[in-house]
Amino acid sequence: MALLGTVTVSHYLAVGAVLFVTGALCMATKRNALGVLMGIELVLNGANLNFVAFGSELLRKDNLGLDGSLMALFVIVLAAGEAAVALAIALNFYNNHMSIDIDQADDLKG
Amino acid sequence: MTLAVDAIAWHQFFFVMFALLTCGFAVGVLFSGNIVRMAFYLVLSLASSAGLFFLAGAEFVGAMQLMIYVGGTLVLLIFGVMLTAQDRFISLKTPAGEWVLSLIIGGTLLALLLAAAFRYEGWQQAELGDTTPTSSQADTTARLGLSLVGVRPDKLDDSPRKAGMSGYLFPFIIVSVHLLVVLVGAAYMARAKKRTTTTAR
Amino acid sequence: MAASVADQRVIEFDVRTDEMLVNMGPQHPSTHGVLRLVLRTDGEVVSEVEPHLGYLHRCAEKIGENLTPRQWVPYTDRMDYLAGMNMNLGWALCVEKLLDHNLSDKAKHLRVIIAEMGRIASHLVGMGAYGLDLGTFSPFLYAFREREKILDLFEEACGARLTYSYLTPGGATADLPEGWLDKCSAFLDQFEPVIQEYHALLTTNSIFIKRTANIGVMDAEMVTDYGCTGPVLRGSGVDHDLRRDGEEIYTEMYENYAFEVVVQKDGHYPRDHTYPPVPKEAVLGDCWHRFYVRMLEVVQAIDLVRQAIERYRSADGDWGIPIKLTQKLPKGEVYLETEAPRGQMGFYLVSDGNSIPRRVRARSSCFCNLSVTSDVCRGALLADVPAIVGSLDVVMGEIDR
Amino acid sequence: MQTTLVDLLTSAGLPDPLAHVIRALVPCVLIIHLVAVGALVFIWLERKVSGRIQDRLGPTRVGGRFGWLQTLADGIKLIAKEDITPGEADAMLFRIAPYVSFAASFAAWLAMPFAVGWSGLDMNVAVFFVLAVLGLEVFGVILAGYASGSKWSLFGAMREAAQVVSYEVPLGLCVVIPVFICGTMNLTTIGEMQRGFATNWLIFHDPFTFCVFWVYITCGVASVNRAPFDLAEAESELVAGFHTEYSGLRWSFFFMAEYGSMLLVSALAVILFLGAWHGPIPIFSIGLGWTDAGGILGYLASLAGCANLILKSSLGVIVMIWVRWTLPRLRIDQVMTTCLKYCVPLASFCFLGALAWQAWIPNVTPASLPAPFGIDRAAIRESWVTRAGGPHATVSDAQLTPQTASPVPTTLATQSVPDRNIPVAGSTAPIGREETP
Repeated sequence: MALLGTVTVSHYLAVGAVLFVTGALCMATKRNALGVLMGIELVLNGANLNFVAFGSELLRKDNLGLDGSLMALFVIVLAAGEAAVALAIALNFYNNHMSIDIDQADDLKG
Repeated sequence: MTLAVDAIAWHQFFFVMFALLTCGFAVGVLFSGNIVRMAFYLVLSLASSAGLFFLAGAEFVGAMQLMIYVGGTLVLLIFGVMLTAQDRFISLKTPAGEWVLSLIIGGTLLALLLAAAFRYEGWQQAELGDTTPTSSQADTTARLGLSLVGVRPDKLDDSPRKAGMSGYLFPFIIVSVHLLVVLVGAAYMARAKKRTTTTAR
Repeated sequence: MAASVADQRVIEFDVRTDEMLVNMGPQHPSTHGVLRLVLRTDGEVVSEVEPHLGYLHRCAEKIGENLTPRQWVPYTDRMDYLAGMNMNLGWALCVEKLLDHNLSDKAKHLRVIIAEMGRIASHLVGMGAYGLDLGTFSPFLYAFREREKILDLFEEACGARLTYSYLTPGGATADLPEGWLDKCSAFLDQFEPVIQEYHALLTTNSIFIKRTANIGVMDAEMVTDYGCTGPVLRGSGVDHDLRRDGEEIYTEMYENYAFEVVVQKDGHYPRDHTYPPVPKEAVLGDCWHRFYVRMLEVVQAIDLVRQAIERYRSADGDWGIPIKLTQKLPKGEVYLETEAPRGQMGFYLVSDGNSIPRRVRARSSCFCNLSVTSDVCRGALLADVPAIVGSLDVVMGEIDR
Repeated sequence: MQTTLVDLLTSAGLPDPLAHVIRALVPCVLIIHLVAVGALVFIWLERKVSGRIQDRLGPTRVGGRFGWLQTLADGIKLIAKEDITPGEADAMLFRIAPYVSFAASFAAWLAMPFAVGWSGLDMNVAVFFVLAVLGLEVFGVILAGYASGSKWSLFGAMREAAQVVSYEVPLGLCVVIPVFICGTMNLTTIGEMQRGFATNWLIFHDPFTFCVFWVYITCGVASVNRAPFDLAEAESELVAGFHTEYSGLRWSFFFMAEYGSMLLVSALAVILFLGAWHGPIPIFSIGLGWTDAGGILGYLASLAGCANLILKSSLGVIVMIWVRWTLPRLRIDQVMTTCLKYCVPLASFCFLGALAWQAWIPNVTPASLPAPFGIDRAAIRESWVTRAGGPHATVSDAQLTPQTASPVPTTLATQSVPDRNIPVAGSTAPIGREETP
């Protein structure tokens, strides 16, 4: 533990960065529509971690205060909404293509 | 307080534990091929990050994360099972080239972000001594609730004209309406128009 | 008909999923033995049901062609093993019809007592098991508690509790023992009020009504087309009961008994007892009505047994000496159907003059009753399948033989 | 304030980290035992009660006349049984699923108080936390259903998912009512505010809480998958539903989870509606005055309160058992209908009603109800809120929660709740309640 020193905002940011990058990679590499959705969730969660860290009174005196938590709340709620719509889209896509491989979503290709 | 000194060690211990779990399972999501396992790892990752929220003193956000985010993923999972019920062991493989490219870009991005995270000195100063994980601050929940309806108990010493006010009532209402619309829309979209499709075919 | 897939309601909240083939049985808690149903399901909606039989086939009919009629009686026990007495009776009457054997009045009344007690026991199992199908366990044990008492009585009369071989061609293997009739009436007096418990737990229970009313509806035309018999037929409002409409050799057993066929006529059931009212959700021919008919038949059977006990006491003649084991059969063929608890059980016998019949066949009521499943279950929900199959009250031993 | 366990241990010469570990392990071990032993007891009880209901005796031999040890014997049998993983199964998820269920059921207990100060984790958002974690139990079930590689299991899992996700809505609505009546999400505070005679219990607070209690019980039974809502394991339809393919110890973990959450749901009902650790007659708190006495007497009072809570929760479990052995099972669409067409509107109606009651009949809110023996509920709540921040009260608390009431914030707030003093003084006061008596 001593090697880490005190836990600071930076450490939270680092964890957030890892989540963000893994999420982004998920979005890039997964061919399953639901996998892409999960990537989005990870990205949002990484961002959330940053908000909470900046808003935390336990980590830093000069914090965002409630704004951090509030932004995180909004992100969570909107992510739930986003997931609902994305799932509906995935479902419709599956109904039409009998597959959830997003590489097949090329109907609009000229 | 001798107690507080040791408590810091615990805080670090739990932070490292939750951080490792969060990142580890996130990587698990990335490298797993099976959609249900991905969802399972995602749940664990999100739940561990809820632990990080608790550590940061955002109890309400943490509980919210557990309830909504994780609950939302649950639905993801169900859909995952439903949509792949027949060929559940078939994983959609990504070409190796794409992997390499993405990993290079991702690694660069990660390096950049980490550098940024540790660059600013101010972010690395822990100015508060007491970070005992069990120490609850005065109820953040009520203050969050008040903020959402437009009262800011933590901003009372601002300029007198705007004392205690925040701009969060309006976003809150917008988000509420937005959510309602989203739910109605999603329910409408998800309904299969089977009869029309069958007649079209 | 239950809601079919073409039904608008189903489409309305349908999310497209892939169809699944599911095996329900032969090892499944609610298929009443070893029935196997292959279900094609779309989510919870069942689009096709295909019953598969034959897991309990024991060549009973073929064996019958190597045994004398009296030797074959134990095999009839094992057909509908929940109503062995009624199976015995059917076979006995069939052989007697060939022999043109005349029974004394006393023997006839004895047979009525035994057959109706068998009907009560059988319907008790049907009722309890139906509760089990719908997910409630207690009525099952309540039913078995009373059935045990009937089995005790049977045991006293013939020594067996399940495979009685009591009623044989020519009469019965023995007379009813001393004091049996009193015990039987005491049982009936104790049993009659208990039926109210069953009505409270099942018949009038609102969840039960929700699960059974308007489910698996079969109209009169459909049941007659499929050749359904017994409570399944009467539950659809067809006024047919072999105890009244059968052949003479069978109906003369019930001559001068006060009884009315349990069937809904002009919108109501026979009102010689106080029954719970028919709920307004129930449609004639649904699972609830089939269940209800069974419950009413239990009450009616109690009445019949009471009458039979009276008559048996005062009747003259003997209790019916069985025919000799190797009695030569006259040449000819004969077919007789009787009203077993689950429907019309028919026995067919061809004799070429030997003591061993040339051909023996059985017509199973449950076989015909079961044949409706694929039609009725189409478009029903998965949970309705046990409800429908349970309301048909099939016994696989009788179907496979 | 009081000497904590950590202080005690460190004064006994243990190093600090060890003392903390022990302090953390004590509630964990206790709660694991509560869940595990609770499962043993309730399975035995279920057998006995169902036996009595069905006119038979139930277990009579193992461990004496009443078969006390029957479940233990069965547990040993289950441990000894072969642990089978089907060939078609996704082995990793299949193995892990029962533990997920059990862990969720167990973790929710961490935030449950058993008496004042007797909780694994004294959280400000305890209600929310308990509900959230309890909702995770369904994960194990879904994973089990999917990973078993059996269609019946899949059916069971899908049903469970649909059911639990739907019933969380009315359950949440029901739980919110006591929360806003008490003005806190802290279960200890909610419990403490019901101190006194049974008339103080929140179920008797107003007609709407009385109604919503029954809605809560219905939804609670549904959310822990008990008959008549046990669709996920409906044995007459789905063989055994999600645990069809399980055997041995893993199977028993599902059962421990089920009984753990049954007790949890009914303990939550007791804390939210039925006076928590307070009996109908306040013998310990007011009659003897032990509760506030501290020391060994206070400990005894807490112990009695804890026993009281567990007793009342067990009664709830017995009701669930009774219902299970009486009623037939609903169909899945009827379960959803019950939720969406009856429970949700009823809960919403009660929510609005209780809100209106709070607004228009303010004299009967817990804070100002003519309380017997001079109990001042508002003061209780305040004292608990300060205590929650208490030992560790930090600079930030002092900064962020000004102790003096500043002038009423303008516009938005006052418009939204007219005629109310906006409570900014206390750290937690919700809008719509008088701050101080």
